[in-house]
Amino acid sequence: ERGSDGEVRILYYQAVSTLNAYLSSGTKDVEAGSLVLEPLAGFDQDGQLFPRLAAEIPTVENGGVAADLTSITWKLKEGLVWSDGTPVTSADVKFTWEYCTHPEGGCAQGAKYEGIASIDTPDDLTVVVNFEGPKPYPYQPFTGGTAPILQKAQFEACLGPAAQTCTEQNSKPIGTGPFVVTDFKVNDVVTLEANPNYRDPAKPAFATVTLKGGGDALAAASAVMETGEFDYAWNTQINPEQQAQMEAGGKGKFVNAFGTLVERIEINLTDPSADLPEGERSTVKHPHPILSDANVRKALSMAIDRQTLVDVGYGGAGRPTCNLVPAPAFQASDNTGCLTQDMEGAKALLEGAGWTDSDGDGIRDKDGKKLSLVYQTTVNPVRQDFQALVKGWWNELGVEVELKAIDPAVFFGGDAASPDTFQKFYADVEMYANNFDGTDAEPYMSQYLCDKIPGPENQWQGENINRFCDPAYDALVKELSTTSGIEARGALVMKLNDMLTKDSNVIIPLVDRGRFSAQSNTLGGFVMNSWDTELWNAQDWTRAE
Amino acid sequence: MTEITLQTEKVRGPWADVWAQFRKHKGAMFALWTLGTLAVVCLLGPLVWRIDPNFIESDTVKMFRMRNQGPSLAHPLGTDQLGRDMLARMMFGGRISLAVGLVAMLVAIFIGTTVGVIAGYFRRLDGLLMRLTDLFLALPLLPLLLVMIFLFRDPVAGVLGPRLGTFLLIVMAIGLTSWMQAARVVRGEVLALKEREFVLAARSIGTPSRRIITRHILPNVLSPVLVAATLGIAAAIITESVLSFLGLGFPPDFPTWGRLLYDGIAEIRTYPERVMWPGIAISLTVLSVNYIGDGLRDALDPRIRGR
Amino acid sequence: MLSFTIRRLLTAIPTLLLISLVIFLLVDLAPGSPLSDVPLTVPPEVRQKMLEAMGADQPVMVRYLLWLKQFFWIEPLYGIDALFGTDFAQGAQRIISWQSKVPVFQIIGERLPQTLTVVGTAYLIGVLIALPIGIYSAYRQYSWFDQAGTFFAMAGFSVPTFFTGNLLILIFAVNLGWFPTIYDTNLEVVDWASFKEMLAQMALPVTVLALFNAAEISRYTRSSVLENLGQDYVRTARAKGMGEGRVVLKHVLRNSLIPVVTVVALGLPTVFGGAIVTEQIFKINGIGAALIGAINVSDLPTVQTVTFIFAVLIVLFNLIADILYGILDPRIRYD
Amino acid sequence: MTQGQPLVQVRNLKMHFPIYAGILRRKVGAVKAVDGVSFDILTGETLGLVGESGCGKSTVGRALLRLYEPTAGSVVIDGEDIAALPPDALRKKRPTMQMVFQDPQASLNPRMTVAAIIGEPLDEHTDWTEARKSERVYELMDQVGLNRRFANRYPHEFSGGQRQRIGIARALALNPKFIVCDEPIAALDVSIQAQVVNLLEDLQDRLGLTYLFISHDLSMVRHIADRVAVMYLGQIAELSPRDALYARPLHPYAKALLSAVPEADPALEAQRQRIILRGDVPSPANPPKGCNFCTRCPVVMPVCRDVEPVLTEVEPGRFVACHLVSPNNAGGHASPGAEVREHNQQGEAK
Amino acid sequence: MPDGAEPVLDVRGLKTVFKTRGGEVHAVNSVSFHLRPGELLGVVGESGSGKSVTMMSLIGLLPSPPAEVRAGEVLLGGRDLLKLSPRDLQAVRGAKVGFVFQDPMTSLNPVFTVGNQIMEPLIKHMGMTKPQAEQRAAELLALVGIPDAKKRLKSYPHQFSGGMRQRVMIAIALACDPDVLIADEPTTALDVTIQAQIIELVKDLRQKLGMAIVWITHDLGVIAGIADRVMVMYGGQVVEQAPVRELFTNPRHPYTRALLKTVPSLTGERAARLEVIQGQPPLLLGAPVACPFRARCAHAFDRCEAENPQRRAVDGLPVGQGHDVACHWTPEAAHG
Ligand SMILES: Nc1ncnc2c1ncn2[C@@H]1O[C@H](COP(=O)(O)OP(=O)(O)OP(=O)(O)O)[C@@H](O)[C@H]1O
Ligand SMILES: Nc1ncnc2c1ncn2[C@@H]1O[C@H](COP(=O)(O)OP(=O)(O)OP(=O)(O)O)[C@@H](O)[C@H]1O
Ligand SMILES: [Mg+2]
Ligand SMILES: [Mg+2]
Repeated sequence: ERGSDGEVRILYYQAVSTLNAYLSSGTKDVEAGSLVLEPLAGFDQDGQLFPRLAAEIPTVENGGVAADLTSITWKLKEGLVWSDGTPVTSADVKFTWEYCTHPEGGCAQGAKYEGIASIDTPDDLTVVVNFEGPKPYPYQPFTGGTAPILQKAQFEACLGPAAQTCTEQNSKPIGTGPFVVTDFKVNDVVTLEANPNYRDPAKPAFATVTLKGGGDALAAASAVMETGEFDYAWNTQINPEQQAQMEAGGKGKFVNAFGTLVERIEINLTDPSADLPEGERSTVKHPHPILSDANVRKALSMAIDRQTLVDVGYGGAGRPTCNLVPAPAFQASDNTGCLTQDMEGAKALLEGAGWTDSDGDGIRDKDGKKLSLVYQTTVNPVRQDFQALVKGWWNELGVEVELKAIDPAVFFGGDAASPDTFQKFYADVEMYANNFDGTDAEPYMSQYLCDKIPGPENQWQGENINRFCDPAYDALVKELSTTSGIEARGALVMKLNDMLTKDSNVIIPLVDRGRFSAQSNTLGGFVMNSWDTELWNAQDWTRAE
Repeated sequence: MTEITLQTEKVRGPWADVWAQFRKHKGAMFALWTLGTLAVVCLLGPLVWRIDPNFIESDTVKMFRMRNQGPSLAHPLGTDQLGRDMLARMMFGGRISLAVGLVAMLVAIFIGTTVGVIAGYFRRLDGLLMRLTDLFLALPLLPLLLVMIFLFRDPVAGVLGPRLGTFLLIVMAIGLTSWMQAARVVRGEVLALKEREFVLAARSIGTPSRRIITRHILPNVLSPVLVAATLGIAAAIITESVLSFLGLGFPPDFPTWGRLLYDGIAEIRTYPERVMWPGIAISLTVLSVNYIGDGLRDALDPRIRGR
Repeated sequence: MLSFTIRRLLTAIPTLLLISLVIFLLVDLAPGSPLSDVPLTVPPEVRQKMLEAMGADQPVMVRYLLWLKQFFWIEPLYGIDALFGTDFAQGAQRIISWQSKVPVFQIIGERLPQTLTVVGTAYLIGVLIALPIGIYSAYRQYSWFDQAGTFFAMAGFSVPTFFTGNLLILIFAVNLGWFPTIYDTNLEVVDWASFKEMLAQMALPVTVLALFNAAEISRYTRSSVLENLGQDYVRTARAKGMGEGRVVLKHVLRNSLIPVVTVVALGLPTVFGGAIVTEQIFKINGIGAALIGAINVSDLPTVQTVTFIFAVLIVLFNLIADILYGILDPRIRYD
Repeated sequence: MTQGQPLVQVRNLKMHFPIYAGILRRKVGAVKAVDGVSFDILTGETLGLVGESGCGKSTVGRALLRLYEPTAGSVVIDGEDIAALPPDALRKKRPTMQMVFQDPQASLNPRMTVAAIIGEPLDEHTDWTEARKSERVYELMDQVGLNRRFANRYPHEFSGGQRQRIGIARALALNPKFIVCDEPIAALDVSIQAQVVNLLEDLQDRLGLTYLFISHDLSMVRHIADRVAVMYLGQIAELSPRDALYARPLHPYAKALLSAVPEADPALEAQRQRIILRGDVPSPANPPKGCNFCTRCPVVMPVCRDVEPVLTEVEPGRFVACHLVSPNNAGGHASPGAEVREHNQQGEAK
Repeated sequence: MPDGAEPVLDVRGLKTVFKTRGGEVHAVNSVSFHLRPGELLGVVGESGSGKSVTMMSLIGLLPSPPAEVRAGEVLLGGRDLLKLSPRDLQAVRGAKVGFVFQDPMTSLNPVFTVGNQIMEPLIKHMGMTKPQAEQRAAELLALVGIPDAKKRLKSYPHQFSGGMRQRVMIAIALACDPDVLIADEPTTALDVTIQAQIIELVKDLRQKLGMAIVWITHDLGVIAGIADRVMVMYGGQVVEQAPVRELFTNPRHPYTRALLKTVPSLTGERAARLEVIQGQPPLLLGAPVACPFRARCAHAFDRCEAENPQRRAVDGLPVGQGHDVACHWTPEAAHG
């Protein structure tokens, strides 16, 4: 029964800044927003699309998707109302598109709405999305927690530049979700109450939600698992020993779900040497003197014991992987060759490739070039442990390693003036994690196209940070963009994945990092989801005794 | 009195008196011993205890067996989460932390004393320099450090190499952001000293300003400066540890005490001793330095020493 | 005194303008971008659009002048409007946080209560325990009480708060479960129970901060009392036949408090500025936490505004300390 | 030893310390510490300068050596106007004129050894070798009666009288002609005062020094000075030869001052009629109109409150600034400087 | 002078030592003296001779540690002050014994009004109410010659000149009509003209109030003008004691003689050279076994080295009543 279970307390150690997912795509903001705002369709725990505001998922089979793949038609559920009681209409959906694609709005989810030519609203419940060309995967717009529907009436005045200053709207959006915001303290705490107009009269079971922010992962885990102050804590990534210790307390459990987030070592194929003039460092002009050798890359990968990394750093939150795209199953390659460390093999490989320790200083060299690498990542205890371990293995292999740890705000900041961004890649190898939104890997794989290489001419804004460039790869991506059908697309993604990892070792995947959160034993109905927001089924949560 | 008595008494430097007085301060002497022992252990210990602080068993099975050990003969302070020897790490970290403390303090004291003396001695520059001091007091520390590190890390590292470069940078950063207190104290002291008759006497002799400063002013601001200096070492060690806490310190494989402490805090539930070692080391150092400062203040005060 | 105050305020204006410019340049120059917490899944074109929408791509001088206008003109107008229900501001653009798109002054308004209650209480308690300790240590110089006081004060100084804070949490919150580990901003004191809850959640951070402050202030008090105990007027008071209590608590204390009060006044800006580390450890979302959060995501308007307010407070409290000095010490008369 | 020639000629010396106030820190007035003082000091003589605390004695002494920048007036020492010399020339001139300070503790740097203190002028003005310098230092120590063994000690290890000897040795280091002694004995114990005064006299005899001896101890001034100037509130009230002044002071202030000095003789004390001055010295920032002594003068006349008396020679060698005393005080005063000069021609030889 | 009257204050064999790092400083060594009603006893001696310490020992004003009163009796109105409890002693201070210190600039509390400071002992010792005390304070201020007394009660010490502050100090000391007023160098820090004012004031007050006064100074001139009897101290001991004229005309102790000669005079012959006392005052470390002045004494002989001289009468009166001296040497012996 709605509101019968009192208060549920949620802890996001990164506090919520805004509830409008279009203005900040920080995961915490998107997740918090998803308690209020809903898309047409969401992803369930298996990555399957399911209707939220839509009546059903349009497909080619049911006629929802045009045969030529150039349009998709969504039908809204009947009788849907906003939390203020007004009906949800197709105009709201169309407005949402206009809102996010306004050139001055600074919408963070612009990518979701790319390639849309127009949107028709033949009636109040029908939305027809017309694409500029055939879209083999037409489910990008309006799906998942990152693309919720806004109420036109509320946001009408917030188009374009005004979007940034619509404080009231951004912090208290009117939505269709199970809860409505009652109070919002920026970067601190959001309080919500059950939406009186929620479409299922029996839900949600909780009357109020307190969504608190602040602290760190350890404190967050502790607040659920040890002190029981909270029912659920997001992203409680702590070290395995502490995981075990906290779980032994018996107040709660850790829940995980694996998606596409992969911790990897990226190899720089260009020369980052500081001796090069500024503007030529780490550009395609100068291939990397050592890492251009595929044998070296392979040996580096072989020397790593991925299981150890998982055991040391992630425990239940990770598993070793050799793939860039580890899931969902239909597109995950089945490489397992890298999972066992092969130090001797790696040594032999280098030996064979001519990298020998000719001067007896323990460091291999070839043609006067020492096998010496700068290895950078962000400041993060787990990554520093990884750095230390990998450094140990590579030293054993005869590779000299210099470590660097960079403030994440700088590393991921993308400031073209800073030498420390991951795009500039002024290092030989760097380690971080990345994933993609939803289940469609096409945009993700497109990152490694030749024309996405960052460099001074594009203010270092490309996503192909390895500076990988293979015409065969480009051709395959092109093929993907015109292929429809899950199986066929999955096969192509696997091929692309293998080209980057197994075949060339340009990317050395290390750990498939799941989502890892803490759930109190008294919270019922919680289902972990790695494809959408973790609060995706908050309407189903209950108080369990 | 006409006979030339070449038999002058054994020349006692000014420091002999200071030392004599200092020795009477039990707390300070004890602190000096403690700090000395810490420093010697950190400096010379690695020559005896020859385990690489960053050594990790590359054989993973062995590595797992080595992890998180408690104190034992093989590892008197135990090992960390990767099986690295804590004693080696503490000694290595101590070198850096102590060096950072010392050098950063020198930088801060140098700047602070210079600014304070100039502001106090030359009326004209007083307003300007004191506003500068206000400015630095008001500046947010963190962006300042970030900017410094961003602007200068690569050029400095280019000249001095990454390790020395980072060291210099951190030391400069801490020094540049912590001189203000010393400047204020020194200025106040100089303002008073300037009016003392022996300064007037020097002027009546014709001693130029720069020599009045070096000969008469500086030696007499020595005791507040030294006290500020001892406090400065403590502050610098703590600031370095906060920098580590915020991820702005040394490269990740540089186990400074601050970093060890920070890393240890994450493990405080499972392995409390890991946070104890660096915590104790830092506190002992700071405490000793404070007591030494106290002793120095007494020892340098001629009124006390005269007795 | 009035003319002294006015003169000091007038000279403060150029200083503050300069400080604001330096802070602005500094914050702007610092590496990092407001988009660092945007997931890597967001493509570069979109990022560029987001920057434009924030105005972050404007030249730095343009942004500085805009900020000056907003800070010194528009925000006060909003302040007046809020107080008197007028509409002078007419919807002019306020200083908006890049990260949360919320007016920075609203954020400050939300943060201030926590900071003031926790840090303020801690400061108050620190002062209240420091004074008697300092006085008694000085009165019984070199007694065991004095030695112990010295030791604890120095120990208080020497242990970083992030160490003590975490230790206290582990012992008292996690193991003993006496106190919550996470500060509840929404808790309002309406009855006895909520008051107790409030006390419970303030206990640990206040303890950590109060001890730290007390360590410092007790040292000042001690040395100040010591100095005054040796003064001639103390002997006069004794010669008049005044009891020891009166000698110390009236004659000595009043004189000793003069420097202490000014030190306390100079420390007050830190109350408003929050205690960054302590706030982080105890998950108190106060001003300090807001600042560090804003710095981490390069939220320039927030960083700039908060640090500048802090600078204003420092300058202001410097002045207040001077004036207090003049009030407390009849010998000092400005002008 | 030439005597009778003025070594120091001070003309209309003024030293005003500005007072700032108000929002803009404008100058609103001045402490007229010295307000138009003229006198000469003959080669080889000792001029005593007496007066109450705050009357400007030290300021005169310091302005004379240009340790303060005088507001107006000239100070000619040995033929050169000190008040107008550029810094370099002034520095070169410094060896001829030196100073001995009031507080021997405060005027010695506590962190320098005796040798370093005495040797400092040598470091500044000579390029002698270390050996020669230390020889000179020992010589000076002998001269002022300090044991050579003390050379490496610090000031705090000495008694007050010994400290003052160190200060005197420092002043003597460069063979000065003229020494300003600013209350050199005020901080010393009675039994030690005599030692220092004797030393000063001996040195004068041996080295032909000229002293300006500032003191408020009138009996000591009587002992050491040849002529005495009595100052009141920044101005000279009376300037007379010693014996004449002590026998018969002319200015009412000088009379009061002398009568206030207690005598170590109970019989005398029992009969003495003290002139007790009422009230305190007015602030030099705000001196009274007319004669500056009019507020405390026991024999004040109406004219004193309006007209400022001028220092006039009323008897041979005796200069007084008082309406009561000056015979023709109705006006038309000659400039005091001129009169002082006149006097100097008849200056008494020692 | 009522010669036979009971002394108001009788000090016998007072010994005070300071415990320092260097050893025990015997600052006051067997000092005895008495004070008759209305009498003014002058105490002279060079700096460090123990004048202040003696007086402060009387009413327990010395900080302890390091000071310790070892022996002696201080009889005031029949009670031994040294045996009183701290509370009882407080009731004596300010009420029975008034104190005026050397430096008027620092002896008043700068942050309280003058009135407040005068009223304090009145309220404490006389049990006055505030208005009563205020009334009395104004009277006292007027008594010590401060014009416009009522208004000046509200002034702070820094608003007074040195002379006025010393008057305030005297007013405080006189507040409760003490039997004994101890003035520790009350004019040393003042100018001669102001000193003359204060001396006149004290003479005047003595006439009016008739209390007994101890006046410490090292200015023999001041003593000559106001004292009835003089006590000369050296090295923590009383070396000579006599009625004032007797002392100045017939000094017996070599130190007193030297002291009188070092002072130049305003009148009379101007000596070509001043007499000096060579040497340093004694350090007073350890209990004295020899004459403290022997090292500087022109007449010292073996006995001075071996034995600390006792005070002996010169004129036949008992020691302390007439003229007595602590010296082995006699001028007559030298001449004879
Ligand atoms: N640097 C200065 N600034 C302002 N006023 C000053 C300064 N130096 C001296 N005065 C004032 O000038 C007046 C004369 O001072 P000076 O020191 O010359 O007196 P003095 O006769 O030497 O007194 P004392 O006997 O106390 O040494 C005093 O009122 C003093 O306050
Ligand atoms: N707190 C102390 N500790 C050690 N010795 C002390 C202390 N106070 C005084 N004395 C010593 O006691 C002796 C007598 O000092 P006292 O102050 O009585 O001298 P005084 O005659 O009053 O001299 P002055 O004329 O300078 O006031 C001195 O030798 C002094 O060194
Ligand atoms: Mg003077
Ligand atoms: Mg004394």
